[in-house]
Amino acid sequence: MGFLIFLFWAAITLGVAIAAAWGFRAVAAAVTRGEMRRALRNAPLTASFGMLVIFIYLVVAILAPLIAPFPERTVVGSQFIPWSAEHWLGTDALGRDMFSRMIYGTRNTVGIAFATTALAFLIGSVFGLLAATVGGWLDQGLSRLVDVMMAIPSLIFALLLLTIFGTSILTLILVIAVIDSTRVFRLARAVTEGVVVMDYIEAARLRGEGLGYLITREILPNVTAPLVAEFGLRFCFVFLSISALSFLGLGIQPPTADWGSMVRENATLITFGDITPLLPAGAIALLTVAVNFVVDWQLYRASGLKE
Amino acid sequence: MAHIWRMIAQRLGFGLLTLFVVSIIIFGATELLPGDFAQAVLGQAATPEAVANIRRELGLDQPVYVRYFDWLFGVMQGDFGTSLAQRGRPVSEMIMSRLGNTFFLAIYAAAMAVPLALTLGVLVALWRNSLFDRVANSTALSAISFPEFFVAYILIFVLAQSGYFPSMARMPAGADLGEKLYRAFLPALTLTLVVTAHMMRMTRAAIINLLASPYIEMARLKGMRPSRVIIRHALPNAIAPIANVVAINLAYLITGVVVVEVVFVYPGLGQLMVDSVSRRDIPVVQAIALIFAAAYVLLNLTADVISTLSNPRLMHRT
Amino acid sequence: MNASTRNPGLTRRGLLKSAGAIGAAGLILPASYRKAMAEPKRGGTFRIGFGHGNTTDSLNPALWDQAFVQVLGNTMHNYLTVIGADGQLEPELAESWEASSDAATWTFKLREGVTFHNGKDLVAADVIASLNHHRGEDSASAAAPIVEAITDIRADGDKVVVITLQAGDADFPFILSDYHLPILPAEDGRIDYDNGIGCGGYILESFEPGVDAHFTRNPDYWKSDRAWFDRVELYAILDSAARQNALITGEVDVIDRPDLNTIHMLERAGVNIISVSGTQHYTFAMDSRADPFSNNHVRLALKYGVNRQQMVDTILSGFGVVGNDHPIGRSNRFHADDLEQREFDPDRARHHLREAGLDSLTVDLSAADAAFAGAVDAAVLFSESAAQAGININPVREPSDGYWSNVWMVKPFSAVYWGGRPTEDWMFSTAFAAGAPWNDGFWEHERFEELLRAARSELDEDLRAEMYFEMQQIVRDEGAIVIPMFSDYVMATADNVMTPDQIGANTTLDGVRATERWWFA
Amino acid sequence: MTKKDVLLNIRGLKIEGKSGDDWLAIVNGVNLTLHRGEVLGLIGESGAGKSTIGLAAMGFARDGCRISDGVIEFDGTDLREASQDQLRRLRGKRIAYVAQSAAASFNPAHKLMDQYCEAPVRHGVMSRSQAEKDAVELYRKMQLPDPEGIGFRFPHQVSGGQLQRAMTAMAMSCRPDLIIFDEPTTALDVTTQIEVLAAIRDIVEQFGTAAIYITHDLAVVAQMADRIKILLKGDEVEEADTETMLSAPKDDYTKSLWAVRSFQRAEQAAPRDKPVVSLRNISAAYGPVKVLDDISFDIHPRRTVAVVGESGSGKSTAARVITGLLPPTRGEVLFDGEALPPDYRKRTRDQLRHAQMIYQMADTALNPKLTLRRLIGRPAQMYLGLRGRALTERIRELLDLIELEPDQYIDRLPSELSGGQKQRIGIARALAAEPRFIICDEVTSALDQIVAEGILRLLDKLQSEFNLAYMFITHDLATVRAIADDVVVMQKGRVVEQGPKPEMFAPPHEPYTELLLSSVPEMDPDWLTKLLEQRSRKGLPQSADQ
Repeated sequence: MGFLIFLFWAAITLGVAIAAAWGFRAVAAAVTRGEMRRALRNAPLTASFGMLVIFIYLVVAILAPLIAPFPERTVVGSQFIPWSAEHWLGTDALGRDMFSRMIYGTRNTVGIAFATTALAFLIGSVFGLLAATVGGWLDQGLSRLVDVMMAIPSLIFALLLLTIFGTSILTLILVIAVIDSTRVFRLARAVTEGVVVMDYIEAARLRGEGLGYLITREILPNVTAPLVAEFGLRFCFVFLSISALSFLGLGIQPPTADWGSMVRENATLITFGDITPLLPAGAIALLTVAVNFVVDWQLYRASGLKE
Repeated sequence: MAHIWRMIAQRLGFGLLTLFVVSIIIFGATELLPGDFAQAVLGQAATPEAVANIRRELGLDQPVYVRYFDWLFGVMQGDFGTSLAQRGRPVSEMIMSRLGNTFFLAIYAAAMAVPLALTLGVLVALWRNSLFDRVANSTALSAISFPEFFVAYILIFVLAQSGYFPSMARMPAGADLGEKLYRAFLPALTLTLVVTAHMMRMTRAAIINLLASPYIEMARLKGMRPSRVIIRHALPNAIAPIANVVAINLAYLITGVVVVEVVFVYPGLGQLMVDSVSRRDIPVVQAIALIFAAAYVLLNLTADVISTLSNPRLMHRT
Repeated sequence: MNASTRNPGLTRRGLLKSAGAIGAAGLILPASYRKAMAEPKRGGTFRIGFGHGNTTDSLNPALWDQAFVQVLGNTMHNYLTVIGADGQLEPELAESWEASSDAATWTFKLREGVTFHNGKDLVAADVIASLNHHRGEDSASAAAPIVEAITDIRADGDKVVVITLQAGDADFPFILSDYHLPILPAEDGRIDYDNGIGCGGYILESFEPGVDAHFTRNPDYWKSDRAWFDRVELYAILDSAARQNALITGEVDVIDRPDLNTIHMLERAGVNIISVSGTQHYTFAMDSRADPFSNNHVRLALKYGVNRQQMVDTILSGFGVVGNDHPIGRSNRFHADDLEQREFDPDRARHHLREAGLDSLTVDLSAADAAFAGAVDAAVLFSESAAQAGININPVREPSDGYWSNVWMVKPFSAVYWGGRPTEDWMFSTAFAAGAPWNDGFWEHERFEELLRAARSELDEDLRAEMYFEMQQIVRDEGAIVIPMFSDYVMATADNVMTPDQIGANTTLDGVRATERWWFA
Repeated sequence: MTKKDVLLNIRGLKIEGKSGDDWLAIVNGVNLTLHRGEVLGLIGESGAGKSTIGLAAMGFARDGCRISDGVIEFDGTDLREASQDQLRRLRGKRIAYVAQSAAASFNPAHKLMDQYCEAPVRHGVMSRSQAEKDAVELYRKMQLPDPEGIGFRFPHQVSGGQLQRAMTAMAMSCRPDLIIFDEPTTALDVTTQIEVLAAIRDIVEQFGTAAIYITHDLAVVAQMADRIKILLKGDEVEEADTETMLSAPKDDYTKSLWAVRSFQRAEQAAPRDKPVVSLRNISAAYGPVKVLDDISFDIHPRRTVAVVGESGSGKSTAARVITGLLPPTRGEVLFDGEALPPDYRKRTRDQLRHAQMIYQMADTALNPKLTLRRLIGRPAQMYLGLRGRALTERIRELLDLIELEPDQYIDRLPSELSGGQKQRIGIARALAAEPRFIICDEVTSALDQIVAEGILRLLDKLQSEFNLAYMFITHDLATVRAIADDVVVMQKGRVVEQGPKPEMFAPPHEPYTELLLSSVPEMDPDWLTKLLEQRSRKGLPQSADQ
């Protein structure tokens, strides 16, 4: 019986998701024009669903103070108030409004994850591109350095660095970004190696182009697609890193609401069958799936791969 | 074969170099951590006198480089020193039982995760773009985005509270294999769920990458079944990327599972490492860092050797 | 949020059976309210899950810190004196003692017929070596400050030890009950703690630091009405969810420090909650040397700016009582019951701010969960309530790691945990005496010092009570510490675990003596 | 022939391919009838849909394609109606396929023998041991060296020509009724091609197998097919038996195909100027492998030097030495009589500018993410310092020169161009530098003949207009005939013979030159037969491949 009820709700959720995705695609195609419109109109439903989710998250993140019924950090009631009309998702261990914190969490979490991932990609890609393009000792040196860094378990490395430099949001972003950038470096280097052997790069070299032009104008446009695909996955690994670090007591500082830490703070509840921690965890999972749906679609479009 | 041995020897050489640099980084980082063992172990009760006395007793008042070279010299003779906390107890002895536990859990989880991931990966590649594929893919992405401790708690709620499996994976001395497997099931399952998704996605990608190859079309035009096309024709050529992702995940199972160890009270190396870092017990931190780095180096090397062995072009040169 | 009511799966192995009767009623009530149990009986393996335990733990009593090693010590060792469940000092290895009139020389008579686990008899030399382990110039002991006052220890025959102090101390025998000071067998004037030999109720079988410790009952234990279990197993289960689940799923019989946030659910899962209020308190220490805390009006403004009841309700989930900005607990002998309780009063806070010549105040408050569980949340609450008084407190989350060496007594305003001390003098001398190593307010007060010295060697109880009353008032009104709450010691037990009617409030797990005092139904 | 003999009957076949989000027609209503034992040649340029039709004859459409209409009847079974299982039982067993690139179509992970045996064993035609014996037999028939042992090698251990024969043997393993040959010799050198063609023809005749032979090379198909069908952009042009088709083509398009080979550049006067580029005793190596051995030749202004050779002859390496990508181990490259620095990184901007290169594969030679404006504009901007208006003007001028409408093309990406157009962009890019010398590395070999012809004409026109010196690297002697002034024949890193074109194409030849020349297929349907007879009489090596 319970299983049937689950199936019922799953079916309804799926139906609503499909309808919403379809609706979003129709609306999006209606308000855009040109190439974009054509692309949107033909986007698969999974991708439009992903875009819808990302769109909603962005709106929520930007308009958080307008949407949230209560402030992010203020204690507004007693602790653990159940779901009610006033507190939609109840209150947390300190009596802060859960729903409002979820909304502010969007802003903080997505912001931090995006900044971290972007930074990791900046560092990793720049060095990866350099290593593969220049080759020689630079490539050897950077690759060995990355080997060494990857040989140190990332969580423990992060733990060490955060303990040394403190746990402000800025250091958190920097540390995770630096550690993550080693993975990006590897990918960027591998992809670039595939590009630098192309004749057009040889032609550019023979033309006497400098390194900067080679990398920014000739190589970069050709390596963005796989990097973007990795971006989607790395993006969600940042949430994981943050919540694993908050498990070890080094995550984002309270009272800032972020989903990774909120999962951690409320995780114990799940062992009593309380679904509260599923909310932030689900929010992360939904975003991850959404981002990857869109990335998959973009990759498909970019490569023209017919699977 | 000779070139494989040469490659292995060369990579091992680089591996040693890596270990050396890792030891410097870890030593330096531990040194940069605020406070030292004496302060950490005394905690709130620290007085300057007691701290100074502990430092003197353990030689922590020596300059950094002296301590590093003492340590390095010892290691080169196979002596990892003694723990600062458990004086008289060699680090190697302290680590040994936990190392066994860590390997046991890693192998246990890998034994479940690797076949599962490869099978699923092959299946979703076979039925690509089907409903099964989409469901598996979305589930995998969701699974990846759940923190491990959260997965662990859900499993405890579902499987331990109902009494099927113990929520604590402590290992009684002298437990037989069956009991060990039973007690460590939940942590192993947690890790399985955590790593399977990644390996599955990579397996799928590696296989699908090959499906556009002319030899795959050829196999299909020879009238081979889709399953045979995937397993017999695509899979052998996808071994290199798959071996790579498996190696990365195995390394993770050995080096990255501190959170699962904490949740299931499993005495593995990760917990020991984190504890030792927080107590600044440098010899232990160093030894474990070396083990982790060596695991990483060796697994990657193994993956590369497997890639080479699986590639006739590298194995049978004309 | 109400999902848990939909989960019948939580009850298990009939835990609920008696929990209906006891668990609900016994929630916050001290154990003494519980129905009298059957007489204690022997048998069973007693397993405790601790929220502490570190791989760097050792058998060296000089380095013991948290509950795991404290229970470890009290399970395998005995002490000269012990604090009883009623808070009174009881003799243990010291059968009796007497002080000189100035309370500076103490003579302890050792109990006859006590043997160590290796069969050796307890003699004065063992006591001397055990105490000397913490003394001296090169002492690396965390207990060095508390035995600092000892100038000389000597044996008077095999069974008498004479201890001379720098100055009189009426409470000295209390100090000897400190968990750092177990009596170990001496060999050539030194103790060898690594062999795990003691004279306690249980014999150490194995000890894996940060993991577990196993004991079997000491068949030759000199106490016949203690140490009921056949075996004792201690487990370090740092993750609170794991700890609670270990109890729910029957992996352990007792857990220390259940997560207070979810204790209402734990209770529903059919578990007994034991809660005792004692000396443990959580504080916010201000560096009185540094601006703006050097101004007492600022300190008072902060003291009025904290909503104590809210903190007790949220941070302690009600498992505690409000503090009155002094460190003496209600179970202490000389607690000033008549002292007016300070309440949350934003207006008075504002008033003191004005007195200090300030319109507003902005300070950073350092906290980490290493300070105490929920310290960061407490800092957030503090900042919320103080905001109503125009005080802007910035909660700064510090790394737990290294908190005590890098934040406490380094940052000017930080969250602190105090286990409390069994005597007023001990508490005040440790944390409030001028120049004391752990005077975390860096506070000095002439009158207070005078009283402290006088009270220490005063043997007249009434006079002492008067003096300690005044000292509590001084600390409350002029001290550099905000003490918003006293936290209960909270434990959760399976329902077959039996305890005496009264259990110790001086520290957790029945004065860390649960393994000795408790039994199975 | 009676109706009963019809093996394959395709009626009104329509196939569509997915382009972006739309379905575009690839084949619009082709009819085809094939009788038992008959070989049908399918001819067309790229995009004609000939491979798609070949696959459709197996009831197969590539991913992204679909058979949208028509009937494909194979021996009485409608393949469009057949289930996947039925189709699978036909494929490999009754209809087999030989792909263009055997090197890519053999699975690199398995030995040849395993791949040979797969179809007969899986289809239950014979046991593994029988199949192995049979394989050796067929390998022998295909004149593969070491027929007993070759099956136990991995594909990468076998040369391209041998692989193509092994693949034909594999296709034959179940003795199918029909084999689809999809450009089986296109990727091979001319001398190797002869051997493969001969082997295929023999075995098809021997077993009486029907075949569809797909190719763009008229001379090749003339050797193989009984009948020829010509396709253009998915439409049938005409069909006739080989003799008729060769001697009396009806359709204009067919005639234009036949006419392609007539382009012949005007004879140039003997060189009077000093050479622009001279190679002096160049030797070069990749690591320990020596690839060039003491080669010397000159290239004069306004003249084209064709460097001819098969793969591995070192002709492309010579180009790499000239451009400075591979510094020689010995010898030097002179430009205007002055030695160029061996490494391009040491060369001045002017030195780089005056030696430009046009690549074989325009796809990899043009950055797919840059518009033509940037692709062509960059050298002009870089070398000549053109900016803004002047630059745009120059780009338009260059586009005009290569006969592309500037307004329409200037902001396009390479992916929006056809193969020939891409190659023109490669030319424009070289011209933009206003060089004196251009290396053309197999610039026409990836192109259809009509398109290639256009490119050659364009290059010719530009040469006279800008006084350019060309070094033309090619394996195709027809191209040499069309455009060269001087010829350098290379084999295994050495210059075998060199001289002005008229001398080179007139006997007597060096033996290798002779082999090359005689291996170029001719339109005569009997050419192959005669050639083989001739060679076996003379005892000449049959190919350079063995």
